[in-house]
Amino acid sequence: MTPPTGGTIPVRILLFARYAELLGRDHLDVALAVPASVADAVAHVRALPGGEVLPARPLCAVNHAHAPLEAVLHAGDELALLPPLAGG
Amino acid sequence: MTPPTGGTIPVRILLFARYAELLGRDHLDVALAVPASVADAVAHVRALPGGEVLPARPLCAVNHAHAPLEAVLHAGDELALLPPLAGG
Amino acid sequence: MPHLSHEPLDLGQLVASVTRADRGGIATFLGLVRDHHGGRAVAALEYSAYEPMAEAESARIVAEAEARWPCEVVLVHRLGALRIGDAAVAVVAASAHRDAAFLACRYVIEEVKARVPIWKRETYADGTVDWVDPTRAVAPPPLQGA
Amino acid sequence: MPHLSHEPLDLGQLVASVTRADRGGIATFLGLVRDHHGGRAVAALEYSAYEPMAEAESARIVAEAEARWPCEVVLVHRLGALRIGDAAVAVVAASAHRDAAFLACRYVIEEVKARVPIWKRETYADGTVDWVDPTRAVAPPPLQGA
Repeated sequence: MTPPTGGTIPVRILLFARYAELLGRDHLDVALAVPASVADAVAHVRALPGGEVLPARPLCAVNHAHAPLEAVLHAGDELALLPPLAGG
Repeated sequence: MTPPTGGTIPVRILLFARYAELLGRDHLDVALAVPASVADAVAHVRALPGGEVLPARPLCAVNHAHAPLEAVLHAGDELALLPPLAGG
Repeated sequence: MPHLSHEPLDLGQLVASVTRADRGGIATFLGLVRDHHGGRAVAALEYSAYEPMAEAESARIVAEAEARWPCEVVLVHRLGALRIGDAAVAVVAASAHRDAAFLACRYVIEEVKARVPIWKRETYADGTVDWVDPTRAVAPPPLQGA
Repeated sequence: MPHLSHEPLDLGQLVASVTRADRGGIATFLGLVRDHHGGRAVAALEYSAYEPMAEAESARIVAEAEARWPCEVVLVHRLGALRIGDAAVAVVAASAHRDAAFLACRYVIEEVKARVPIWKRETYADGTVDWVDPTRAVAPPPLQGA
């Protein structure tokens, strides 16, 4: 894939439950260099102060649907990092 | 098995649902020559006027439990001839 | 609890009767009276039973399920005249484990249909009456507009 | 019908919502709040969700079940503070065929547990608080009287 030249995209990252507690926040708005994958966004969060407590491969969702770490992010996407599910 | 000499046992035979309707009665008290099996009792009922409408091998119960045609009957047993079940 | 009832079945009450703080899963099955059978419109129907055996056989089925899976089971079959949509049978299985609850619930309803001496007499919209026989092939419903 | 509720779940009402004269079987599953978890006595607990995704994922699961089996499914998960014994989730599957009802009901609860973003925060009798993580091995309960 040809790396794009210079652009970034805005992505909102949501944190829930234990992850929100660990990082002391429930969301952050980031600008990611394109092309940006879910894994890139996770790496961004883990590089923040305290972010290393997140697992390297958390369960993730993009725009309200489960997404693999390899999924490509687009401008305006809502990425959610989901702690282990406990419904039911 | 050595056939017994002469004795009979009293058995009550219950008829339900379609069988009761076909024979116009819901029970009959019979005396069966020993040894008597469930099959013997069924044959007895089928030999009555109108009894031939019963199947040769109906579902049967003795004393409130399912019983095979080969089961041996004892004095005072309650034998039920059960039309196809339709509960549930 | 008796396994036969001449009164309408109350699922909520049956569920409450097996709810306990250490039971995380409750599986239930309700068998309802349908408005058609073998392509004929059902107007009325009545369940009857060989009652002492139906009670005894139901108790045996429940005991079998409770021996096979860690659970408590409630089973009630309704008798008498029922209306379309009424619950004819209710099975409730409560367990610490949902797998046990589902398996026990399914086991009980299958065994009830195969073993409990209950009969159903249907009156059809055309005035005919028949004893339901699940062992007979059922005629397909008439084609719509044919 | 929304798939998330902050009010107590009413199984009877959910069952009534899918009862139709051509549906002979209704299978249900209730997940109840238990009083123990991992050997610890639970005093209070609260469910939270990523609500828009939980609604969307629940709707997808219901649609999958209804596409796979001829049935209508209702799924509701409760959120907020619950008490011991409260129903946390209710699944109701109605069908002309009990096999379809059972299979759809089971499918839905398994998929809910695996896919719907809901979390449970438990407060234990000793005052500690924890997020429930079903992927962690649970410590065995302490031996009685040991």
